[in-house]
Amino acid sequence: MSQTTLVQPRTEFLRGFSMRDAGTLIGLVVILGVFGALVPGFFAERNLINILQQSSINACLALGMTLVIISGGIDLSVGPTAALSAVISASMMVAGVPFPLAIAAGFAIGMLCGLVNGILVAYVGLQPFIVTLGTLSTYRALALIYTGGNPVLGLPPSFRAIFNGSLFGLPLAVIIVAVVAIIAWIVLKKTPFGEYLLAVGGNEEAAYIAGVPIARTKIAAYMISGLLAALAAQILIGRLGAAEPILGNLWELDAIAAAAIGGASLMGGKGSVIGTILGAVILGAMRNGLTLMNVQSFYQLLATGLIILAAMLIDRVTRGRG
Amino acid sequence: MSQTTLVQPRTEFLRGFSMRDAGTLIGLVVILGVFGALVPGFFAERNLINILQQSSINACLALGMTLVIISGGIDLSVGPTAALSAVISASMMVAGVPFPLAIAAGFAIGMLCGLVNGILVAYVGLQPFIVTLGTLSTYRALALIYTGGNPVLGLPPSFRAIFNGSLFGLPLAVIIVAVVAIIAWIVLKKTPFGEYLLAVGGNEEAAYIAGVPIARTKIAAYMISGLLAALAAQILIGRLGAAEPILGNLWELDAIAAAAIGGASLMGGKGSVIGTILGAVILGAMRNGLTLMNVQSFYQLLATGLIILAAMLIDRVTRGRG
Amino acid sequence: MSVRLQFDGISKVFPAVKALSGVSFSVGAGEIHGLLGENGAGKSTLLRILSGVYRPTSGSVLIDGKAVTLANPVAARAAGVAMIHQELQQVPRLSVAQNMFLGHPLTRGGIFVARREQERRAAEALAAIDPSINPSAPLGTLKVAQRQIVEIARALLDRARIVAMDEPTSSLTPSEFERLAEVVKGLARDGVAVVYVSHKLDEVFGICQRATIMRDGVVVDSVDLKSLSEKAVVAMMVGRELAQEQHHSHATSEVMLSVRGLASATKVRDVSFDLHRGEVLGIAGLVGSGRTELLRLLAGADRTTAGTISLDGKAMRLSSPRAAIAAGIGLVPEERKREGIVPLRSITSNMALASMGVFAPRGVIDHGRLKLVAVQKMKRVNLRPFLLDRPIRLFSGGNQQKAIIGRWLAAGTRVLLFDEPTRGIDVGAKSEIYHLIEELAAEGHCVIVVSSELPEVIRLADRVLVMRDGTVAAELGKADLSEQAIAAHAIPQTQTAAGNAAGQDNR
Amino acid sequence: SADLAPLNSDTEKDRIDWSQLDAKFGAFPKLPDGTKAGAVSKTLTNEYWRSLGEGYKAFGEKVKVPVVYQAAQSEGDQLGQLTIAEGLITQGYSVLLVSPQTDANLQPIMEQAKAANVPVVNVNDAVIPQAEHYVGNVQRDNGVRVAKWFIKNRPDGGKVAIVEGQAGVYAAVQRTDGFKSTITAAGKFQVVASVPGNWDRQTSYDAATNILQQHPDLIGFYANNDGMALGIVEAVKAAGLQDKVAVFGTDGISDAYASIRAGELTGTVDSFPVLTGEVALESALRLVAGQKLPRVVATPQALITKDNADRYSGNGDAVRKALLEDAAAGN
Ligand SMILES: Nc1ncnc2c1ncn2[C@@H]1O[C@H](COP(=O)(O)OP(=O)(O)OP(=O)(O)O)[C@@H](O)[C@H]1O
Ligand SMILES: Nc1ncnc2c1ncn2[C@@H]1O[C@H](COP(=O)(O)OP(=O)(O)OP(=O)(O)O)[C@@H](O)[C@H]1O
Ligand SMILES: [Mg+2]
Ligand SMILES: [Mg+2]
Repeated sequence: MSQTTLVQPRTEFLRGFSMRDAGTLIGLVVILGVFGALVPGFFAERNLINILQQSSINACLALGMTLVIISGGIDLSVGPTAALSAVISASMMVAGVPFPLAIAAGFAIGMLCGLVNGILVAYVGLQPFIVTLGTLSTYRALALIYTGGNPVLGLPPSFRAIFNGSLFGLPLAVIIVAVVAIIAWIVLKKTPFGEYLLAVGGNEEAAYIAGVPIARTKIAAYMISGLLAALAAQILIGRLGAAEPILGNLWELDAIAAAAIGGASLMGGKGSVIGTILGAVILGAMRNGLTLMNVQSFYQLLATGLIILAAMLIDRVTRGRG
Repeated sequence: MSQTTLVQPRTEFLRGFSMRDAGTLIGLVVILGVFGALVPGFFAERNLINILQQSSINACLALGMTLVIISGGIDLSVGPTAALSAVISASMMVAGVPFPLAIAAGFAIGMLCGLVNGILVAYVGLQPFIVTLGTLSTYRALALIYTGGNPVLGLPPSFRAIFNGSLFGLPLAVIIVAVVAIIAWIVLKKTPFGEYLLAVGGNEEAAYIAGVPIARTKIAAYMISGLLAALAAQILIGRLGAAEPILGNLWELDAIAAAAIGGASLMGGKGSVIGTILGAVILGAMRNGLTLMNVQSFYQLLATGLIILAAMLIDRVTRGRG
Repeated sequence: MSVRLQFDGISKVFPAVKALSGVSFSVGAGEIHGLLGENGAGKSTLLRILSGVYRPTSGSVLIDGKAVTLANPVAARAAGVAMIHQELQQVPRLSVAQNMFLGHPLTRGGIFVARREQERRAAEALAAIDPSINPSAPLGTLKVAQRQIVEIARALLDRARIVAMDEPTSSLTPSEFERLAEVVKGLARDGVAVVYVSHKLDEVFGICQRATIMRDGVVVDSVDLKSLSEKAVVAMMVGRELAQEQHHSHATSEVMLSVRGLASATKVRDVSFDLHRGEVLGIAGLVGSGRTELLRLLAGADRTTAGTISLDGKAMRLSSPRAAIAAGIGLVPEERKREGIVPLRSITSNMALASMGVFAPRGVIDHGRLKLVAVQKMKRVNLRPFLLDRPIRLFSGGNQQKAIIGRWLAAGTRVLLFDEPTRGIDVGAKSEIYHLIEELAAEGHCVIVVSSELPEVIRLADRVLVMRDGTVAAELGKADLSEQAIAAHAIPQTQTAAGNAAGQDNR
Repeated sequence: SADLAPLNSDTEKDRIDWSQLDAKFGAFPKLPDGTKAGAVSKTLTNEYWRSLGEGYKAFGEKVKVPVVYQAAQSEGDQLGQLTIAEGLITQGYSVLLVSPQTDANLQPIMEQAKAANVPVVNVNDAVIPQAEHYVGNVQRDNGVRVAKWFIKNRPDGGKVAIVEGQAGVYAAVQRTDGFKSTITAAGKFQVVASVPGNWDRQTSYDAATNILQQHPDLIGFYANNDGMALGIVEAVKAAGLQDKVAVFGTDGISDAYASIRAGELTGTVDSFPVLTGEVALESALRLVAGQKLPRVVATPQALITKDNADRYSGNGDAVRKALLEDAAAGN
């Protein structure tokens, strides 16, 4: 028994990093290799940090998206959720509310948006895709109406300093998202809630019969997604110094792409935190590399499409059928 | 024997119009009722024809989307498929190719785009969402590169006449889409392919054992979706007199919304042609009504979101659980 | 013996179907109570009410004399009810232990799942039936029989006052049943009330003292099994006397299907045999001996790596089920829910799926003809209730199976492959299926029946192949056929403990 | 009018400057009774289009003509905008002002309006080829003006970069081309990057960060609109290069002015949307009154920097006056 305990951590760690994640990692390595060969300075420390920083917002959203996808749902409303949370918390700051309070309010808004999604999915029983398509418009409209369409400017420098700072040479945003990723990994792998998510998405009827609180599990997933959208929004407005009601346009597609590249199945019951992070970095590295190569915009669009397909293909090939 | 045969057609017809469709119909009636009460002239014949005409393109796409969704997939690439098909067939016409040939080429492009999606889904085994997310960018980029980003102008009037004409007071576009809908209904209800679609989406493994050609069925669904996107493109460029590479932006969301409002399940195995048409008309009537009421665009966006949710809710309530 | 569980006037109405009406009976503490009835009699529905999955339309459940409200599965568990469901209710991606503790995990500090403690307790619970199952393996990698054992062990974990078992042994072998029987008797000794549903009457007679017999949603009678014969019980279940079953051979000497040196990538190796027109070939063997995989090869569902298959003397390449069906081979699969039915579609659609082309000679389905054929085939298999347009998922397992058999009748299949054809099927339907198989043979079809129930193999087969470890260990003609002979060839000689034959195949 | 050549608003010869309207066509004419104007623009999510609407409303109030102003739900919602425009025609407005999403998406309006005898004025950015009337500025000139600033103020030349709007959109293409061709023609300057920013602040921020990292010696950015330029400003600040890199935007939204005054954004090319709205409605109503205006009415634009920002802000009349002075001076 004590022997088992000693051996456990290593196997546990390996269990956390699955075959599937290895496929995603290979995809990332290939893409990094290609850009490294084509773009001088791509591997410069400064640029690698850039890539991480630019991936951090998408990674943050994609983590929430991963949990929702595992539960068998999808959250198309992350962008507007982020926008609504951003404009409300920004306008509170501008009105002089201490920024920790304003941030907390932003998080609360994010969770509230998630709660509405979750209730419509879990209690009313509507399809996640269409619920969040509806709230996608609704939350965006609320953000626009609240601000009259104008960006909220003049965020306090003290607030901006948090999200723009660095620690040990790494941007704070990256560190925050890394911490979120570790928490998400622990939640998924180590807590009952993580099991519930996998069970609800994997076989809802079996989960119900086993006594898993289906509705609460789903709602929690959407609320976490909303919360992480709100966090992503704080990072972004800290960086840009302005909160726009149109912020977060098409974020959902990037987040879903990261989760899917990382191995999440849109049929539910399957997904990996590590994979998702790798997926987000793949997308970030791609954007970064294409910009550094000064690829013309039409060809950038082409490359974006092809790289998403290539990442999935590499993964498919390295992993084999199944 | 003869009796059964005689009775068949009527029960068959009723079977075609299911309980689920009745729910969607009630949703439509409620929305029409509300707008009719609020907007003078909403029920004018001219306006009702407008609604049909304005719904026709989305209905056309949504029919293809319905088949793909039934097969357990999704097609996010319909807009760019339409754009690619439009610019190529338009530039052929402008170059003097007889327009029936150019239209046929456009259809072929649409089917080719669908074929690529289908092969990646059915043979390579990638997730439909992510495949068509990748081709969404890819096809759009190809359309932009092909035209250099410029619209193709100067379509022959003879071509435009087809799609702009009227028959019995109904716009030809509406009639074309109605015919497509009837064909789709027959395909889904009356042909082996329809049964195959429902079986593949309903239980792929069982369908495989029962000898259903899984890959061919899926590929055919994507090809039909591509073909109908190409048809929608022809209708649109006929109306607009120009083909733009950025045509069809966000079409996929409207098409999915129409199919979902009409009862298609994004889990596959379920969907209705009649429901989808009603769903498209609900969305069309909503746009039309909001415009006639001069609702400001932020509030239109709000209403769009809320009406999508309301349509699903009405349907849910009238239909009960399940 | 005090009354532990009492059903009092339970009725359950589904849209368009009255599944139960006024069901009342009681089970004592320490009693193992059989619940018998044909497919669709309402057994599962009753137990699902007991376990909180369904709410009764009227009536009440009393536990230790007190009426309880079983609003959901959690409430039922709190009231001391544990249940083994007929359809495996599991999450394939979670581990065995995680599945067993799903919904009420053991935690460390209330926050983290205590994985190792769960696995230890799971191993304890599994040990009584199949110690070879690894509690940390993903459940999806287990075979059906092992998954069923996990389901049983899960119910044992709960230390419940009432254990409801809905066909717990449908995938198990007799030796596994023996171990289960010990466990169940142990529960009874501890004062647990057990409700035991099975279509295997020998099992019921083996462990139950009393039984309640249901038909069409009503209780026919609660009887003492000591004082009744199997035949009498069957008569009460089906409402008529069943004729004594006799084997009839229709085998000819004409070789129809010829298999030589067949092998697959995973399990099957060097399988050769001939199948004659009108013959029923039985395949016996232990769980995991490769029978299912052999049938899947013949049905074109998996790839062969070596060997030839010829039909009517013509060599064939079975590249897909479609090709096999075109050649006249059809498979009634082992896992009905996963590989057999399209749940949302009607009986008619499910039946016609393999022969859609036939019903659509000009591209459009001739619904008139389809309906006639469906009526005819479903009458032949005796579908109940006879509602051809109803989604198949709303039918009982036995009736779903009949629709799948009807699928091959409609497709004019000449070689029928049955994998565990009567799993979960009532005695009445079972005998109907036996007759069907014989009729098919008489009509010149040939049939392969894989079954873990030796009486079934002996009853049906003209000849039996015994498989062991992926290959044919013995061929037994009718004369040599006995349960002992089959067992002797099926169990690897080197192996001492037969129980280990189902050894964990963890990839 | 089928023989009308496809319009290129930047080069059309049949044009008049907005400042000449009174001079050439006299004071504002009397309108038929019941005149009402309908307008549809791209989206209200961008301040530019809201300001244009304010211009419509201001002029409408001045001459007592009711104006209905609608916009599509989002940028790029082509069919939604068409639906709105068709609705306006059925409702019997005397004149229609349209700012189409793309060059083609409001095409059917031209025919329907013709049938209903309603004049249509194409107001700014996307250009309907068959448009008989266009009011707006010269898109290409936006880029040209910024390029000229660099040529004048950075005589040593250097590396510059462009952040473009949505791929394939007319305004983005013209602005980029104007800047690029003018600045390259001057020699000395190198356009080291021209990448898509998709009208999006975040995308532009990331793109600018990457470009600066690769070219720390960059001397300036030109962005196709102000939102993107403001994102770039933040990236430049984060890289600590605010003293070395000049950043220009386009449109002249209020945030851009604020940023210019704060010394962060170097400049923007203001195309005066409120005034453009006023001029557009004035031109439209002159058409209703039966005047025959040239095909294009050119509206003003000006390069705004910290030095002249005050001159072009303030209330509408002051700006109008300043711009009329500019026009008189031939700017
Ligand atoms: N969810 C449901 N909706 C409608 N009808 C149902 C539903 N579940 C069961 N039924 C019907 O209720 C009846 C009883 O079914 P039940 O599953 O309880 O039978 P059973 O005795 O367990 O049969 P089997 O031996 O085949 O398991 C059947 O006619 C079945 O079709
Ligand atoms: N853990 C596993 N991992 C992968 N494949 C497995 C596993 N268990 C079973 N299989 C596959 O499924 C097949 C199980 O059926 P098989 O033919 O071996 O047994 P069988 O004799 O039909 O017994 P059963 O009664 O369990 O069906 C195996 O051949 C194997 O290919
Ligand atoms: Mg049952
Ligand atoms: Mg088997």
